[in-house]
Amino acid sequence: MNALLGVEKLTRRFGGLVAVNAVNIDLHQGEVHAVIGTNGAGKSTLINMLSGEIAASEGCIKLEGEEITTRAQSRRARDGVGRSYQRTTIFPEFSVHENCRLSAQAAAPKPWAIWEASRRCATSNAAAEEALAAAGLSADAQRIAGTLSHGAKRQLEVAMCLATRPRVLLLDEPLAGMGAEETERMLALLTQLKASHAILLVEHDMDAVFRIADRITVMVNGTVIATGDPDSIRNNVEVRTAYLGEE
Amino acid sequence: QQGKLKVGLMLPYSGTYTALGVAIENGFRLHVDELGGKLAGREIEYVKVDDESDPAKATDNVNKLIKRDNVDVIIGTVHSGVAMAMAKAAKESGTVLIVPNAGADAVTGPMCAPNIFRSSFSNWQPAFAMGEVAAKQGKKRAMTITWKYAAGDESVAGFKEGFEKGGGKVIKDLTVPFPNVEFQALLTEIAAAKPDAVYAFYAGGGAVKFVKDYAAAGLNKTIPLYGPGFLTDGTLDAQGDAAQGMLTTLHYADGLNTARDTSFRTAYATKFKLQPDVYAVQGYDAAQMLAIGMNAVKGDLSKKAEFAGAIEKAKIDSPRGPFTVSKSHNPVQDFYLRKVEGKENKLVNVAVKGLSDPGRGCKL
Amino acid sequence: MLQVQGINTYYGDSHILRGVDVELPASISVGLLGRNGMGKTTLIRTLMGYVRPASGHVKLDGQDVTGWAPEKMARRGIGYVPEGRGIFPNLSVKENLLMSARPGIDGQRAWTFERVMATFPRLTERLSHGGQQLSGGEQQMLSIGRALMTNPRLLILDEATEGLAPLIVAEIWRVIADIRTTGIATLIVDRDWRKVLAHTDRAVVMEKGRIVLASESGALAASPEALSALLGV
Amino acid sequence: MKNLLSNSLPLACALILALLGPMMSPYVSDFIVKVMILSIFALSLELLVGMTGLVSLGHAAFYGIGAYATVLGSGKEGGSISTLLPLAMGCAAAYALVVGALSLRTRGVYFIMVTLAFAQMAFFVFHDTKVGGGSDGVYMYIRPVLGSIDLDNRYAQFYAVLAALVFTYGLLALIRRSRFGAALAGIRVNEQRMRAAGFPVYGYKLAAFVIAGALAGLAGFLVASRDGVVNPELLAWHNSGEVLLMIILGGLGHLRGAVIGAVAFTLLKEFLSTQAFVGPLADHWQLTLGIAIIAFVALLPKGIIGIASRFSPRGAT
Amino acid sequence: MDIGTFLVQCLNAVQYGLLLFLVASGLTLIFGIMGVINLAHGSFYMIGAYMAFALSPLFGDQFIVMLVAGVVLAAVFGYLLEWAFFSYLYQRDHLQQVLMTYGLILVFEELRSILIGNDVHGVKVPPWLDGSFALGDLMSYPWYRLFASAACIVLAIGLYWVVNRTRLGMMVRAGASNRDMVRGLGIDIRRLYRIVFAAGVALAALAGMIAAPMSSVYPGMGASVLIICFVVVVIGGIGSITGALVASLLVGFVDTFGKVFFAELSGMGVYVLMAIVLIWRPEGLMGKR
Ligand SMILES: Nc1ncnc2c1ncn2[C@@H]1O[C@H](COP(=O)(O)OP(=O)(O)OP(=O)(O)O)[C@@H](O)[C@H]1O
Ligand SMILES: Nc1ncnc2c1ncn2[C@@H]1O[C@H](COP(=O)(O)OP(=O)(O)OP(=O)(O)O)[C@@H](O)[C@H]1O
Ligand SMILES: [Mg+2]
Ligand SMILES: [Mg+2]
Repeated sequence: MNALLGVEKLTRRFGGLVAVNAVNIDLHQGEVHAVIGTNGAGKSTLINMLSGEIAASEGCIKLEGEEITTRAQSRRARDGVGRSYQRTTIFPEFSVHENCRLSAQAAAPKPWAIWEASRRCATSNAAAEEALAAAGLSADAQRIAGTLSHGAKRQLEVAMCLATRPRVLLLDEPLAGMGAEETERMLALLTQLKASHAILLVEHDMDAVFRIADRITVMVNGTVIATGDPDSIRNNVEVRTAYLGEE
Repeated sequence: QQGKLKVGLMLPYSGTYTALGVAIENGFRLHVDELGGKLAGREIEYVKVDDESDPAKATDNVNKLIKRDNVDVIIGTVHSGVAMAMAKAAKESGTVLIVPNAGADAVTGPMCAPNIFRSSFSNWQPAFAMGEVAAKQGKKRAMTITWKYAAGDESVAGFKEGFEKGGGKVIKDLTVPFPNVEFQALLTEIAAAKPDAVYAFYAGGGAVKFVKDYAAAGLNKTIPLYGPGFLTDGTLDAQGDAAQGMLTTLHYADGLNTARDTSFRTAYATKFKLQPDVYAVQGYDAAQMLAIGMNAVKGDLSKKAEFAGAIEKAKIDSPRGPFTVSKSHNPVQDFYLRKVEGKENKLVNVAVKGLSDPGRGCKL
Repeated sequence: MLQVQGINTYYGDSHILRGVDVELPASISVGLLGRNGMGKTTLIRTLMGYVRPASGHVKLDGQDVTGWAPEKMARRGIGYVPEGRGIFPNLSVKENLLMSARPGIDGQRAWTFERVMATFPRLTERLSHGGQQLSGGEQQMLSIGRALMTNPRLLILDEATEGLAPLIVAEIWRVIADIRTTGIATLIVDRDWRKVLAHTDRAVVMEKGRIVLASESGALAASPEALSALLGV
Repeated sequence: MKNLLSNSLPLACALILALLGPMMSPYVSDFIVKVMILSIFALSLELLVGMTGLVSLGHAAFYGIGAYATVLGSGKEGGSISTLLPLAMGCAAAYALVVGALSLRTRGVYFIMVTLAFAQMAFFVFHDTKVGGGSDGVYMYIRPVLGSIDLDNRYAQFYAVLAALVFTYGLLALIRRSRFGAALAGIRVNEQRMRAAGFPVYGYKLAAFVIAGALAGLAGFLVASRDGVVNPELLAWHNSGEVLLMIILGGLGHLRGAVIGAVAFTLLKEFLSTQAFVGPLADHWQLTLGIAIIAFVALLPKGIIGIASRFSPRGAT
Repeated sequence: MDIGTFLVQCLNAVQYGLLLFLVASGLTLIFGIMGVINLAHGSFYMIGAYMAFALSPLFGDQFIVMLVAGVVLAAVFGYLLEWAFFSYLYQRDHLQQVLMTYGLILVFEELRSILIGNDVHGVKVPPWLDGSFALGDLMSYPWYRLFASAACIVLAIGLYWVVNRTRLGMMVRAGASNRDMVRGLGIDIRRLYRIVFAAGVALAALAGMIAAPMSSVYPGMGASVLIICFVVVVIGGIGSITGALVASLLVGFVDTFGKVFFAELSGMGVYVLMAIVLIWRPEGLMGKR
């Protein structure tokens, strides 16, 4: 099976610091690929490079075999690379529904058609509702996003990513801040989504990762120290000492 | 017969030129009061508008007077750009406009009109006089320095004309962006070029700073600084020692010692508890010109041609000395050479007698 | 030490806290549990003084401190690690820590810059980095370190382990345990209820702005029915 | 119902103005023309500040360029509206394109200052060189004409400006409710997320900037046609500042706020500096206007438009 | 231009740059660090200058004593001003500050006109600084200008130290990014800000007092320094004192040599500089983020 998103020797430096060091990763449809690693290992930086938020210092990113390393972030998003942020990045002044609708509208045709009302855009509304339902926020759709509780904002973060109908999902700690119930829902959602999406999951909740990841990559200080199926990672001595800690 | 005469005073009552606006108004009121508060039998009603010295708002402000208050006459203003907009509006509406200061050549040049007068000067005039004086003093090479704006350009051009006519040569024109007051760089240029004389055009705070900086740089000892009167008028108090001995030309001076001037000065000082200055004289003469025109038409301002004709023919008995107006309605007047002594611009002699602005571009 | 009595808090029109009573005795760890959006953070913000309750009282050492400004509360010995960290992005790591340093209410400086460094060695390598440039976890450490630098007698941790690697989380729980032994009271909100119950003396569960259960932590840990009913686990 | 009311209110105002037009004294109609032009100018800035979150302190440049283009383009024989209007808006838009393309790299206060810098450059071009008659400005010999519409006529002027205002307001209202406007609002609130969602943020901002520039050029065209003189002060930074003050005073984030702000600011100043209303205090209008503004800020956190929500039963938050 | 003149011009540039920094220093505190968009900065400068005018007859030769007295007065004034007009603005949209400070400008300007009048006034250079020293055969340089430069250097160092090296400075910067968090750490941000604001006002007034003997005092003098101060602070990078100093010097050079070489368009010089710097480095020369 061909990789939907492929990465070769991706590197990012911040001054002297090598935040991501020659990382190779392949994301396949039908698979949840978890990236775990110590704090500051470079996971978010990796997602930032994949989504185009920051430029790669070296290396190459391919979407369905086509090189997109220098493609603008917005363009990548329209090409199907969606992401969520580790730190909640919503539109606090807008309602929850509007948050998602706005995200969905990026893909709508003819953005300059100013005689069409934004509120009436049927496709975007549908996408927004679908995303909200998936993230379990339908009940809160009309609330102002800024007044949501922390956990609900995290849910919205994921919903906004889904609303853009991406093919590749880059999720940066989607479970952070969520309670037990919401965690369950999110895991169920990911399991359901993976059939049609390629998912990269950055997460520190190890129970969750080992439950749903099909493949795990472990990073430490910018470098990949191990890649493999959950079992092999769990038993990897290096990973245990560097990341999981002896329990 | 007719009702009150509505006089619109459009002058700066805020910002840098406030003091000038106040002096002009005082001068104007002084003469009106001397006439018993009436012109040609009509009582005066004043309407004041603060022009803020902002040309962008000039049309709106002058329209307040013309359209809202329906004034018969407008007196104003100090700032040339504002005066241009006023002249445009006055030309279109036909309202009588007397400019009591703004020196823009164009007001009595291309913008001239039968209903537009000036009681002050054109930028060209004092500058030209200074040019002649400098040439007569045997200076050969001069430099000019001014803010980069229309009034400065016009003044410098006038100086050049007078100076080069007398055989001198302006070797370089220096400019500072308006209203920047950092002059050191250009003073250094002057010191390096060593001209025989420097002609400077500044007013208000800029004039104070320039004259002080010029002295502080030690240049006043070696290179005489000339300028139109505005360089030292109303600023001597602030300039202090730095200005001592400077020569300037203007249509007014301290120590004229004519009966006309003395009585004006006493009256002004008693009434306003202030010493009059050239701006007060210009305001005063604006009132004189208006009175002459009004008397000629017996208070009926609709007789535009007669009104203008009377002023054109009149000899105006100004504290500065008598003057007439040219075809383009600018004063034809003596220019005095003055020297700073203490806190006064003392009369030295008459630099140019009966100097008339060429009124270039005026089709009257 | 700190008592909350009959607090009602509103955000605009929405009634968030509905008559909450909580007692936080000195040197005792209290765990605050509840699902998302039940009002845990609001309770903390109310007792810190960020939000003024519509009615009810907050008492510190018996004194009524309702409506006191947060800085006054902090100076009376309450350390706060907020949800979402609140790092100062324009200050370096070192400055973030130094600016908050103050002796405790007893005049002691048990927590010093060195001790924080020893606790979070990762920060040592990042001292001159701006707060903005840290990874999420690094920010979390910094936030805890910063609160400790104020030498509090009550430390409030609102989701302090969010985004931290398991190793660090373990470390933080160790630090919390440590703090507990030094007699600092703690109020802990965390999604890992097991850890919370293991590291606290008492537990309080909130639901829809009310305290629905308050008991010994051990007892609650031992009653799975209560847990699943209240927390959905 | 409420929606309908709020939508038809501006239209009703325009209609009333149109009906009253012929009955007004020259001064009143002149004053209203001035306020309407300022409203157009303010609305064009509202598109940037209120709708897109781009605070520009150089907006007067486009206004001034529009005005200069009108005067310089009309020549001695005068010109037609059909050429001068597109010329004015085009010149303003072209400069906005350049300025926007460069300055949109920066954000926040830096953006404020870069726009200021470009405006000052334009200012100095007109102030210090001869292209536009230098610091005293240039005047127009004959006002623009189109068929029987002669802007020299005060009624023609009045209705032309009213039409331009309605056009501007309508256009911006359309933009606001459209997807384009929603995107601008999103950019104002959270640019990062907009980019992540797939919006080419830079392009959107640039488009807004150019549209705002063109509309300011429209206001400039009108002011030049009305005054018949232009001078560099039209481009000066305090002019940019004043229009910014208007929209803040009126209340950011509402089209109505921009218009209300322009009206309120001009009226207030007119009122406080007119002897007939305030007597000798008129000499100190700066003082009274200053105090009034301070009072507004202290009492109306959301601008004048906020008064409505303040007195509505559950508005306060 | 020969080498001698060139060196003198460089001296002019540095000297002017330092003067600019002096005037902009207060703004660096209030705007750069506290983040308050303060259009009234020019008014504070003007108030200082007029204070020098009003106080100098009282203090006679005691110039330094006068400066100290003036600074204290200005600080008290700033403290009260913050309390009355700014304390409730921090939570609001930044643009509200624009409106408020604009109102203040109008009020100060008119009060000045009512209280002191509209004439241009000179302020005497203190006798022990009066006079010049020769510079080349024609030029001389006033001692007072050197004094002003020295004062500015001292100020720059002092300010840098306080803002970047002291806890006070850290707290202030922290407050600019997250007020609530600072409060939660036990710091009374309201008092702190009041003090810093007062310090900013005092600095502006100090600049005005030092500048007064050179520039004299006149209506509208505040407005003319306002923009250039913002330019300096922004080119330097908001919140950076070193940046502001470097920017001042840069502006000094551009202005000085602009006048000499591009007289026609020298007004644009600083703005071209600002545009280039910000397009090249969107966060200013030494700005973070
Ligand atoms: N803009 C930046 N400038 C300088 N250094 C940076 C920047 N962004 C991140 N870093 C550094 O790069 C390293 C990797 O950061 P990153 O955010 O990718 O970590 P992470 O793996 O996501 O960690 P966490 O699990 O804590 O979120 C960190 O050490 C961080 O300090
Ligand atoms: N500023 C606000 N305005 C209005 N409602 C708010 C505001 N902040 C929070 N709320 C609401 O108050 C309720 C309690 O929120 P709070 O943040 O206290 O929950 P929490 O228990 O801390 O949840 P979480 O575990 O997700 O952090 C939620 O329903 C939330 O939506
Ligand atoms: Mg991360
Ligand atoms: Mg919470």
